[in-house]
Amino acid sequence: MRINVLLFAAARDAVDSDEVEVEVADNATAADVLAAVGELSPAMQALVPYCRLAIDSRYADASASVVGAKELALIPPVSGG
Amino acid sequence: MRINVLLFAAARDAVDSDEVEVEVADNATAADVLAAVGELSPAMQALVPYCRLAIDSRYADASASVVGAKELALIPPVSGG
Amino acid sequence: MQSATWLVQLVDEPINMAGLLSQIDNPDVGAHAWFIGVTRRRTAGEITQTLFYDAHRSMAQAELERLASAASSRFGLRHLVIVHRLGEVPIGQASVVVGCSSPHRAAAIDALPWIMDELKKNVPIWKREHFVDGKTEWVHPK
Amino acid sequence: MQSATWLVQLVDEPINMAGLLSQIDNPDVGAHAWFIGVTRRRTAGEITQTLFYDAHRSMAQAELERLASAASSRFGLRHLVIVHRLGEVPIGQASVVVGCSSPHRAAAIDALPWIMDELKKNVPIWKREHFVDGKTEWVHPK
Repeated sequence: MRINVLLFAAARDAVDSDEVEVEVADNATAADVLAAVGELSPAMQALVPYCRLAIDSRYADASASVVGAKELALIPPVSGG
Repeated sequence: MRINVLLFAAARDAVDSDEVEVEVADNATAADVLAAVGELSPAMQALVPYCRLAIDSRYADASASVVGAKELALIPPVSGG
Repeated sequence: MQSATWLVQLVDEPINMAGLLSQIDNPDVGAHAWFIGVTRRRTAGEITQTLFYDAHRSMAQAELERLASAASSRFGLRHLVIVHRLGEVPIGQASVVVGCSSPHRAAAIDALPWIMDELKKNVPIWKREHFVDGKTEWVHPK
Repeated sequence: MQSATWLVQLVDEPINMAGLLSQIDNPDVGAHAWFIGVTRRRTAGEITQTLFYDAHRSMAQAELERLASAASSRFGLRHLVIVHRLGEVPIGQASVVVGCSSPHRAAAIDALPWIMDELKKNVPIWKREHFVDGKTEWVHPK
């Protein structure tokens, strides 16, 4: 299946877009989505190991299924405050 | 010599006055003044062990001389904040 | 266990700190504590011109709500306010305000660094530093 | 070592907290922290009607100045404000406000409890509690 992933901060800059579409297996997990996003560019490949995936605005474990998710977001290391 | 000592809080209530006069030796120390104040009443005697003497708005050691002091104050346990 | 209330906001304008003060009033608290994070001119020898904050807004709001709930339970807070500003935050202005109240002093004061540590770990907000030499960079947490 | 400034006040009216906020502004600080001690209705099961604070004013001012100087050095504070109210302080109102600013977060937050502990040990101010049952008593420190 093809799914959209929201991008923020350095990840957005890496591909100059606030959203990307990636192809993953129909029973894909968060880890599968992170791997697919990493394939997009060398810069993204370097960044993804430091990122977490959020499913519907909650951090997801690597093994969490993304099937049925309304929103996926790649969350680079945060720096609020 | 006769000297005045300012009183506050429970010490003031103990003798119903904001100042007392006591008689001490001409070379009196802070400890001598505290002892003399303690003689004023049983309530004061009970309170003085918990008090500090301030000479000219600074806490004084027991052995500090009160000769030449402009102001002496009996400082019961404080409870600001 | 007394009930707690909290207020969590993401704002795009200067934070009105004076207007927040009474949000944590309560006759049964003895202590209010506030932390305000402000944009600083100097960072590790470099001169900052300004900062920008970006966020995943809906998720940041949700994470801050979870954090407010967790902090209120953990420290027994009566009221808690967390406001984070997004967009540009010029030097000397507040990017984040945390305020809380509790019956005794230690809980309110101890809650502040814990909340800030959690916020800096988990809330999807990102800071971009603009230096006077023209360089810009996303800030990496230590 | 950067120079520090502090403001110490004993006041007989409600403390204007909003008016104090900007006293600790500085382009080279990244953190402001405030503690506000307020009169609480309930103390160890008893209901407080109101509190009164008495002081040896000139000595309290001098002790607070010494405390402000010591805290500024110890924590590397850039600015520090300590205001204590005297006379009656009704429930929900502030008896004491401490605010400070520093380049980094830990110093400003850590300074608050240290300053409050020192204030409660050494500054000649006394609290008299008035309970709703008519009893009044000078508060004894633990």
